[in-house]
Amino acid sequence: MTVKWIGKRMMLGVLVLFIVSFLSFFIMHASPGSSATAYYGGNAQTLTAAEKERISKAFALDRPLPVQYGAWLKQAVQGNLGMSAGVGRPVASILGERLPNTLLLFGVSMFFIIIGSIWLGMTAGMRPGSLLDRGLSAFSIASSSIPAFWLGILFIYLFAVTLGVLPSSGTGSLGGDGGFVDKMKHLIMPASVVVLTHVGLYARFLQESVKAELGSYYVMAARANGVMEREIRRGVLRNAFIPYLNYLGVTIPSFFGGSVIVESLFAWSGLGQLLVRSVMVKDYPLLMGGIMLTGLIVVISLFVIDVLMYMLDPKLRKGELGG
Amino acid sequence: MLEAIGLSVKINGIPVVKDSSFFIPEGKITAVIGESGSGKSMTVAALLRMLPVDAQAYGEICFMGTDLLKATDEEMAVLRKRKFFTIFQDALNSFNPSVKMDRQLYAFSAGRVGDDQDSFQKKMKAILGKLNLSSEILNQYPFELSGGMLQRCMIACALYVKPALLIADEPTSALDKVVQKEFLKWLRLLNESGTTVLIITHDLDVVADAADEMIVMRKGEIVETGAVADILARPTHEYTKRLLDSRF
Amino acid sequence: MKSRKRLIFWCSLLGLILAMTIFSDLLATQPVNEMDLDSVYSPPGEGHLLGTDHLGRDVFSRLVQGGKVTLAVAGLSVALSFVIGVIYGGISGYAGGWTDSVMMRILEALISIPSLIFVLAFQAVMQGGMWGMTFIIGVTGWFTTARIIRSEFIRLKDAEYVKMAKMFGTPVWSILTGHLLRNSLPPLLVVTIFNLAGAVFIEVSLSFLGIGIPPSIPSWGNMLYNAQNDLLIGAWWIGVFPGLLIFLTILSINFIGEALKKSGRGRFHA
Amino acid sequence: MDKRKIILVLISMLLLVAVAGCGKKAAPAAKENSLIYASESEFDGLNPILEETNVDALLFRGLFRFDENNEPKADIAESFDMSDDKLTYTFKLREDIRFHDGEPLTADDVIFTIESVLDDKNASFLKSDFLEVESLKKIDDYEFELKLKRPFTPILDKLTLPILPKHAFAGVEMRTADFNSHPIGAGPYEFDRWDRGNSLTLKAYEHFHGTKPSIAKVIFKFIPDSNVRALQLASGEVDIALLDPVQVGELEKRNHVKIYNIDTADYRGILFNMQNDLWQDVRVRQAFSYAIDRKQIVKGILKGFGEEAYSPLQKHAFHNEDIETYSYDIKQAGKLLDEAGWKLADDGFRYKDGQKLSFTITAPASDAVRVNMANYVAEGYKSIGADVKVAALDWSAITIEETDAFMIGWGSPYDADHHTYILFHSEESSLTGSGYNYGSYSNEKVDALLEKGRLSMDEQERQASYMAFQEELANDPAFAFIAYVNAVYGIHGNIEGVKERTLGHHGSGFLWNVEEWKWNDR
Repeated sequence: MTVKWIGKRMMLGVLVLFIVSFLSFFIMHASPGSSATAYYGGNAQTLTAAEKERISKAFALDRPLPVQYGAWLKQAVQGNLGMSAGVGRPVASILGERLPNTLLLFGVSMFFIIIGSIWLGMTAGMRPGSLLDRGLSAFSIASSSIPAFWLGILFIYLFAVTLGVLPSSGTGSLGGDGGFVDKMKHLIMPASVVVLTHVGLYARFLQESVKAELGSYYVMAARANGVMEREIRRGVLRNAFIPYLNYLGVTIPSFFGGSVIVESLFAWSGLGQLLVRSVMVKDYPLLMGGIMLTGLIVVISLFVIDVLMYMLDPKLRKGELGG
Repeated sequence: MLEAIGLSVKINGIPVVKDSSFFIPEGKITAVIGESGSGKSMTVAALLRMLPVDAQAYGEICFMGTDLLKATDEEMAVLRKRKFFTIFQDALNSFNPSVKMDRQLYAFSAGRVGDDQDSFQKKMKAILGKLNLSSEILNQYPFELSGGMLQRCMIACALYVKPALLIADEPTSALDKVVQKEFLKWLRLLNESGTTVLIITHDLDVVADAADEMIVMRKGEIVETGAVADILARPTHEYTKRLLDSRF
Repeated sequence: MKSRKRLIFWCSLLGLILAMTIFSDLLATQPVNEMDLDSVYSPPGEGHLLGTDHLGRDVFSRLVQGGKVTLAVAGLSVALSFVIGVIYGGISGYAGGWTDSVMMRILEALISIPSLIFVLAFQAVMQGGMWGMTFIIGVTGWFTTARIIRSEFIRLKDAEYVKMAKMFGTPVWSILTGHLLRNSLPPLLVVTIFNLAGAVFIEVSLSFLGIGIPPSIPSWGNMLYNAQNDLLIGAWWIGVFPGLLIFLTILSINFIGEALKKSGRGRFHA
Repeated sequence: MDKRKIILVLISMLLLVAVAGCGKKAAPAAKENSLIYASESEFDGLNPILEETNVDALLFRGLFRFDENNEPKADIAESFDMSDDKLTYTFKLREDIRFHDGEPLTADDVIFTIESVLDDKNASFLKSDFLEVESLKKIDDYEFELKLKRPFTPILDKLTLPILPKHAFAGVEMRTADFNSHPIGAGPYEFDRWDRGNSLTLKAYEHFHGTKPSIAKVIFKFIPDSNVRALQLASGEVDIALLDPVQVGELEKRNHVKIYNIDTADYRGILFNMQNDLWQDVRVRQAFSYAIDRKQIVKGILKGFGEEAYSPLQKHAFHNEDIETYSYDIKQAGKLLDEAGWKLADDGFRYKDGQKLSFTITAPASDAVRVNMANYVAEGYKSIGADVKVAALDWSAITIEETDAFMIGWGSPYDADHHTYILFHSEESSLTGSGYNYGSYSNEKVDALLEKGRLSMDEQERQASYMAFQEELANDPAFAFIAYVNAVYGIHGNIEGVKERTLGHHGSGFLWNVEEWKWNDR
């Protein structure tokens, strides 16, 4: 049962990646213009004829688009995403350099969002009518209505320009040989912007699902029979957590999309910044690779969330919902 | 054992139970009958002190010397834990869907009395056996069991704790006839072991089958009270008569 | 009662912003692109209500005109995604069976891709103007709409009155629009309203990054493109006003959406 | 009202946490003896004959080197002799010079470098500088002979050419050599580390033949956004940054920043791409030159840090004041367009043969000044009935040869030949040659005058050629010159030793004597 379930989820992940690659490939190559130059673009001069020949052959550049896609797919599966047109190095190695930074920002902000929203959401949901309960939904709507980049600009102005306590941008300062503390200092602002603009949303969702659970039938039955409040809460939280996780899964893609903007604003040298840049310079191989990697990260995150839900929700485990 | 004097319940100012007085004798099975909307469920909610937030109860409900409407939350909690046991209509939803039965049954029974796991396992398995339930259900989740089985689990808990007053709100309406009969049998068994039972129903068969005393409610008012045999034989109120007629 | 009052408040705030942008031609004190290098970076005050920017353009005039662009792009793209979503979700929900499951698998996959990624892919190719942007936001924003429509259609398909209509031989077309679509409107409205907020977000974000609407067209996002620079120079008014207006717009849209969601609760299965 | 308070409290709590959390960590790091330069762009490679970067001056040295007055002075060359016919030069090299890898710098290296520049396979942008070289002959390890085809005075200027180590290219093609990312030179700083996308670190070269550098490391941090550069200068994350004029006022208020407002030969103008038929008629180009309000641009966009431009040699000794300066004249512009057949229609735009007078000015998005100029000019062109759009694109997305018009920036403080021949000579078209004539500008008279200017040995004669060249260029404009832009650098106030000189385009050359700089507190 379990193996089958995991297999099914993985298949979905593969399907997602396939659709992503298919769509973005055709979107990008539908435009007129030589796709050959798109593969080595600015490096045309530095590449030898033999190298050009090799690239052209590997990616079937002289063949019709569907064949090219097939060739690209075949290369991509083998880890060869082509050469970046702008930077002139293999796409895979550029992505590899950027990945840790993105994962760091993504991981740290996700961590604080989850911790923060669980704490806020539970506390508020468990105390209906309290100040926190009433305030949270307003805070949530307000904070999620602020464009992240605008908050970021204000932060930079406040903390970097006026107070001078934090570095304005970048991934690490120079000469400070990029130690851990230094990196964290650079991480504070982008991560806080991401956390502040998202934590309310998730907290509110949890709060509402806790409230919905508290109003449910089994809670009434348990209360009427004097079951200990602690025991009731345990059950409520567990149940409220399942839709919360689901929501997390549903919103991870847009959350990830949002971090693109934050990365660019803070010159955080991660995937998001890379994606924006490759759009500007029309570096298709790099953009394509970046999109695929982003898709992969999202797919993996969704898989992790699915597994968590699977562990938490016995109905899913017992196959009641049919997957 | 329990007496309501001039009990009224208002929801947002609109009365749903009007100035009702009734008495539940100790050691008997008393049935409250009425169609939906008659106020019977609100009456139960009032005496459990579990009214919805926008509802308000007035009057007096005396249970073993305390006025339930004036009792503190702590006193009420103690009463619910020590003296009452309540079975609700929807057995399927009376249990937390994502917690295994043994944990939940423990909370509903041994947890109230203060027994440890060992004695719970021993005693509960015995009771389940009596109720024709396999002890394997302890390792299952509520959604894996049928409504009848779950209702029997509730009875099992009641049998375990032997409460002073058992309140059953439409316990059989979701069950088919055969299971219903079975359920009422266990109810009587419980009554014989000394528990006063208050059963709320819209089904006259249930009343005739199980109850000693009955209270007929209609549109928030009590229209008739008395021994089941008396009322069934000689209904005085128009509504009761109609109720009896529709039975056949 | 209280919530009703709140709804009216947010609706009138949004209405005010809308009116301001619709009548921008009347309100604007200067042509949007009129540059006056004699008064670069003048602070809010006389002559220029909200000051001027780095080319001496009037911030207030650009703000109201820019709002028109931003809201038009957002509004039209949401209309587009509404249409696509309704068609896709409608077919999937009404057809059911095999078609439905294939379409849903695809939709599920699409939903799990950050839509910003698609916007970027499109933008790399098109780098179009206002209409291009509208198109891009529209074609990448219909996923939730489709999902809602599908679940509503599935729910309503088996409703008594639909069965009746079928029995009486009402044409499919009229069942679809008259019964199914009309009855799916409340949840659809809610999701569309949230989509609107999302579309504003995407426009301002992309334009802020410099890959959205061409800089010569004033939009709220474009006005913020230089804001970081201006803030550093001390010209706070250039960044603060458009930002504030974006915030208020999205805020009121969100509050209205929340209120509608609450009033239709139980029917909303998003 | 309650809610608002809660939100306020929540937000301020979060902010407090954020501030408290970082307050401790934000303590200033130990001051290192390094210099961080906010570089406007990253380089593709560091081979100085393939690409010009502002790192060249640090990594490499040539036979000659420009001094404070932009005059070439002997550097690696110890002495030289010139034959009477001015065709043969004999150079003696210093014998104590070693490349960063320890190998001695010999005549072989010099000859190799010049030959590489001339080798078409390498497509060096410097090729036109050495076209007059007839032959190179090694006499011994530290002496060689250079023969010219014709007398060519600027040759000493050209020999500021950075010298490459021959041994580093043994058996490899120069275009793809590893050298390009791990350069070896004989300059005051040697290559240390290149963190692609972030920074390039150079460290002091202890065996440098000139003044030993005092600052241990020079780091080029790639920050394309001028705003970020200014921010980081303000916050102390970088030590030197080229500023946009509008940023100066605010940064001057910072105590630790010293502002250098340096005169440059760096002009901005609109390049007319002659590939576009629109520009074939000279009257159209003249009209668009007239319709630029340069005074306002200098005042509003440059904030006074610059001056109006009309000639590429305006900052040069051979500067010609009597040419057409195209001072702002809408009427004249309109008249010229009328004559050229572009008639004003009812919609306020001009048409000719049913075609609208319309084109796009492309500008690099990262250069705010150019974008602002383009926007301002484009808006102003409406008044003469032209529909002009602005495309602000990333540098790497720009192919100048494919634009209608480009917001160009050029200029050289050195010999008059520098940045004129390579820009305006028809053989230097970037389409057919390796020069910088991006607009394929072609004018026989200009070609002849430029050739004469570069070959003539007589100073007077040269001056006359360049004066005439300026006049001809003004009458048949390749660019609509807009303004010379001062290089305004913000530098950390504790740096000493900065020597100002007229700088080249993009303020390049500011670091020319960096080995003499030092921190007075480190």
